[in-house]
Amino acid sequence: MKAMTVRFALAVAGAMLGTALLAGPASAQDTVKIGVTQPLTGAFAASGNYVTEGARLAEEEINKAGGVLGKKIELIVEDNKSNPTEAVATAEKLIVKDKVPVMMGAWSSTLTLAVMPKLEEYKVPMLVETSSSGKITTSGNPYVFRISPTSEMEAKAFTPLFQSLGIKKADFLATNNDFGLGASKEFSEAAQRAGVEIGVKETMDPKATDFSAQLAKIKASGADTLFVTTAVEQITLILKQAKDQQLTARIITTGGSNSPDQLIAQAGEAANGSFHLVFFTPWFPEAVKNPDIARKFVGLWNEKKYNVGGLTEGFRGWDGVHVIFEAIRAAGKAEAEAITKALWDVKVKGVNGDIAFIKQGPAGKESAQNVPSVYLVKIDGGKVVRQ
Amino acid sequence: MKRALTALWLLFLASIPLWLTDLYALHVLIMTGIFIIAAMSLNLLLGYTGQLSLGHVAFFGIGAYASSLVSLGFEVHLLPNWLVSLEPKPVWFAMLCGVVLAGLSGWVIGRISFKVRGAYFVIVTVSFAEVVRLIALNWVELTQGPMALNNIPALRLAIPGVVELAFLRKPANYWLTLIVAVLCYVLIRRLVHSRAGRAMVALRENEALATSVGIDVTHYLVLATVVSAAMAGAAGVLYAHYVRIVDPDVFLFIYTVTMVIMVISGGKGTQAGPIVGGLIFGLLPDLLRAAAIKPEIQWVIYGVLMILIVHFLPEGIVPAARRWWQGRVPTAVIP
Amino acid sequence: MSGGIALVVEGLTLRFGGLTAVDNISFEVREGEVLSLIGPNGAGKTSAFNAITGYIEPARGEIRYRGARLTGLKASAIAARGVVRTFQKTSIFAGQTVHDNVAIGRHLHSRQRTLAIVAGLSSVAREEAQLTREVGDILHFVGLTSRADTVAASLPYGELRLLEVAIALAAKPTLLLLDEPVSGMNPVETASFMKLLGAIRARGITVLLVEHDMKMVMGASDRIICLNQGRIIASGTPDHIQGHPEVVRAYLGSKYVMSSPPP
Amino acid sequence: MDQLLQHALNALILGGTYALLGIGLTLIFGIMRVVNFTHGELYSFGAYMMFFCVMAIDVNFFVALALAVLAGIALGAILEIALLRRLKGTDIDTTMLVMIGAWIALQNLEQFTWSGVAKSIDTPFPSSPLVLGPVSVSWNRLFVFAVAAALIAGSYALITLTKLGKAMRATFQDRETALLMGVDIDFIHTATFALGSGLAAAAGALLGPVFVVYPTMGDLASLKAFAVVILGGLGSIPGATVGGFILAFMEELGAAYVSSGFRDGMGFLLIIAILLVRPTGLFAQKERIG
Repeated sequence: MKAMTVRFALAVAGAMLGTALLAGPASAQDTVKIGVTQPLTGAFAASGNYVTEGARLAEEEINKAGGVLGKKIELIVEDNKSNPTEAVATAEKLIVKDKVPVMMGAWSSTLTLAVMPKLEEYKVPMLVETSSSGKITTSGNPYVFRISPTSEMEAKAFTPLFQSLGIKKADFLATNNDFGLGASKEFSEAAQRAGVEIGVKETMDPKATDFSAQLAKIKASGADTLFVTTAVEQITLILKQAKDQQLTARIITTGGSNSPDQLIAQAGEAANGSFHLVFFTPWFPEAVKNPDIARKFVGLWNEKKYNVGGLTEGFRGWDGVHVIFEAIRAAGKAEAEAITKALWDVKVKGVNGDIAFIKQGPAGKESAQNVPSVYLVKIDGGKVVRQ
Repeated sequence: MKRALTALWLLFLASIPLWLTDLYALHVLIMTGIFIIAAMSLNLLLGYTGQLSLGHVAFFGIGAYASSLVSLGFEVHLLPNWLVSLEPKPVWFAMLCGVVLAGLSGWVIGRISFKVRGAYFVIVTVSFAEVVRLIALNWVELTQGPMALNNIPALRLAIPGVVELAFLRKPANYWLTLIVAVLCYVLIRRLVHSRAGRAMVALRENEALATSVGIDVTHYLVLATVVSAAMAGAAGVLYAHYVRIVDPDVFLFIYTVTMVIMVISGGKGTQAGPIVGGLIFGLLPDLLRAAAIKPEIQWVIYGVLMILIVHFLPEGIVPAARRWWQGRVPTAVIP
Repeated sequence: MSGGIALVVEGLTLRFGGLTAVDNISFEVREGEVLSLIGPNGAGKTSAFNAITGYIEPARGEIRYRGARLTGLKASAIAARGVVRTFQKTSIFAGQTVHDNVAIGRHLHSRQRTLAIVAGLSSVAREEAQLTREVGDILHFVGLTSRADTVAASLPYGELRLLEVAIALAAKPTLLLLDEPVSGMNPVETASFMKLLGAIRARGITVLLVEHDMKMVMGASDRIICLNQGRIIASGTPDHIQGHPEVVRAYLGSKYVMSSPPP
Repeated sequence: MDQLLQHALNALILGGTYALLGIGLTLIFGIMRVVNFTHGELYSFGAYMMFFCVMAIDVNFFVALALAVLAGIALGAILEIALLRRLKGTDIDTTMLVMIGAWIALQNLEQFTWSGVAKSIDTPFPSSPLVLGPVSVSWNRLFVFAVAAALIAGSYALITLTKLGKAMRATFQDRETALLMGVDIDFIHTATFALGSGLAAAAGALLGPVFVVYPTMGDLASLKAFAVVILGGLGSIPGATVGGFILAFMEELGAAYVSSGFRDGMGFLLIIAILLVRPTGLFAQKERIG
């Protein structure tokens, strides 16, 4: 027993030593680090990878032009595995171990909400590039800077279309998280205000692949329009399965994670006739506010032979890194506090439009929200057309 | 001599936050400690009673969710007109609730599932964990579903007007985890060196014979499950108030597997086994990450190691090392 | 109590699927005696054992021990009433030491409560110390003292069978059921086992024995009951059974029937 | 009514694939006493083989299907020979742990090879569905159902009619006696595991094009297969077939009329309920103790 304890102590001491080594020597600060947490694997993997590719393009472009503060910028990308607890772990790692002064992430609303307490704990700002839940900017976290629209903004932008599209009765199918449930709530309220009858509101697990039960139920409700909010993988399957079940209702997807190009490629004919709310229209860059920047971004994207379907996601990574870059330049130093302050005053010409922040949330602890542009497109004959 | 060594050893463990300045390494140690507690609890079932429970993570998750919900408060419609609500309670009380509720669910599961053995028992326990995960995922009103429970408060202990301790920083959380781990270790040690522990081992080795000398099978299996579930719950409680976010993925099968690997590799049915296994498989992911190995490959290494251990070290590291040591230094072994 | 009725088996019937293994048998075991159940393979001896000790549920019939019903009780509860058995196939706690094997057998006779164990009360430690002494006594009684720290699985066969008896004795039985305790033993081992049986008996423990070794049965039993195909075909003293034609026919096999005179 | 009909049709089609998954698992358990945690990995392996053949090297859809099944059979045989053969005779827990290790390794190898991004597979089927009055079903799913039914019938014929099947059944009934009768147990085990794996790969190759292919797709498939097997009783092919359809109907109707969120939970609730009432499943032929 005695000898046991000794051996055991030795074993543990060895393991401890390993941990100590793991800390490693502190690397010299020869770059300006930007922490990125994105879902590179799991349910939202496709979108997370596109956003990361967009961000990498921006990194390359900025460094070619000389970087910032005389140093190159360096993206440190961590995979949050589409899971909120992992998202927290990546934030912890980026802030504590890599000592990044600013972050970008974390793609979905759930992931972003999970990370937010860490931002407050360590006083590090995060640029939120994709999430749409209202809670993110209304919960009183002064380290949140969001460039994507809230579901509420989207629903408001959509309101006039209820009448012009002739919507009488609407069903809702949303993924079971902040993103989906938030959009489902905002759009159904907007629809009600516009005098549209509400049919069924169905949800699905973010990992589900078979929606036949939900679709059969939706078909039975007899509505003329179905609002779908989820990531592009599930939209693809929903379009295909809706066609299999001869669902005649018009399908409109919200949330901007819908990549019409990918839908055309993967859902084929089933994608025809569907409508999509997007925040960037690479098919007709002239339609956006800053067509030059949009063309440049599309050019660089195609140069890398990245998937064309990823453009509508990738632009967020690009815009996000550019906003952060401007803030670091304005702050004059790579420190969290200075960057937080500088972010409030940045004005950036982005792919989505002109980016600047307004205050949202409880007084004294406001979060920053950009007012982005929203576009509705339709897929017709295997092509994206302006609406 | 032995006492002095143990004290020295504990002192060393307790001193780590004082000299380890790398907060990330401390974070890894805390998470490892939490998983070691879970592995020790699984070992009580798997190692001592011989029941392979592959739903152990359910108790971990129930502890985490219960404690989080009691400390955050909730409002739930059980029926359309029947609203049940709970005001936020102090964290220490929530933690106790978490442990007790995990223990209670252990009692229920023990009662139900010991009707079946072998493959059926394994599948019942897997199913139980999966059902609990689906409840956590879909009972959005209570658990926030996939949105996760956020902003879980950290433990605060206060004697009003005298002293207040807030477990916000890593060293405090490390010590808390260490204290709970030592408590669990002592508890298991007492249990296995007693009448109850002998009864559990007897059931593992020869159930019919154990019954013939008057050992009540169900009683001791349920006792082991309750204690084991409560300890796993305690690990979950520590996790919830340290990480301060809980989502339905805490119920994922892979966490049960991690605990099983820790127990099997270290040596099931030995007290040091889950600790050695827990340290190896708790620290390994970060050592591999530091070596810039992709996460997928880390997991491949995990899986292959597991196969190799079962093939070549079926009893685990601790018993094998003990035998090796006995072969070398025959005088040092018998107390 | 010597001489009174200890165990009563009344109308015991056991069925497995469509097969009736034991068919309406009744017998009694008296306090302090050694009663043997004999009969050819498949006669239902071990099944009767299993029913008495609660391992299988009888289809019909009742079993009483010292006036209390055993039928319907769990096996562990039957052991708690002093009725303890051994197994036909060697049955030990293989991975534990000989000492620990016997300590497990002592289960019913320590009073540690779970809460006391968890709280680490000193009464628990005292009891553990006493337990070690008691285990030593039992090992001495069966002659395994020198093997106390050996892992049970590595014992030679004869000692394994002694260990089984030691485990059962640790449970302080008042009625001990031995299922073929000397099968596989050599004559020397069997002889010493018979001595042990005498010593057990001297402690006032009633013994119900199932055995094939006729020398052992005839030498050790007060009374014998012979079963065939689930029914009692004869009972009485060893002398009575030895010459009983039914027994000779059923048990000893056809070659004895051929040479024996017609009934 | 129309809605109910559509649900029933959906469940029928789904049930075929569940049964296919369950049969492979139940064979392996019944004959080898191995709780096969790699079953779901063979399922996703089949799907990825399909993706690789059709999308990467441009093989004909139907040829690819056959190739995927053959690859599954081969992988199953390799796993059995490399991992299980030397563990024969050890307890059920040990083999289970080895299978869990293999499951983790295989799944992450897949993730490493193909990345976590979901893949879709083109099919040669017409994109407009087959319409039967008020209900409709895609040609692809109909094809899946037909092939699944054929494979189930084929497996049943193999077990009941062929010499190999007889040897398998003998091993299932009583391993020792089978050994005495001159059955090559090693070969039977390899054949069983390969066959079970081939069926899982077939299910994956069939469903991959219907849904999408991603590395963790096997986990849910594994759990469903367990549910099916428990429902039908470990070791029973007719049991697994019926179990597959029961599970599919429970899920579809549960999702439609109770809550779509608990769709995947139905199976587990059913498992627990059934084990409480009838611990050996609905159709168990025989359960050995131990």
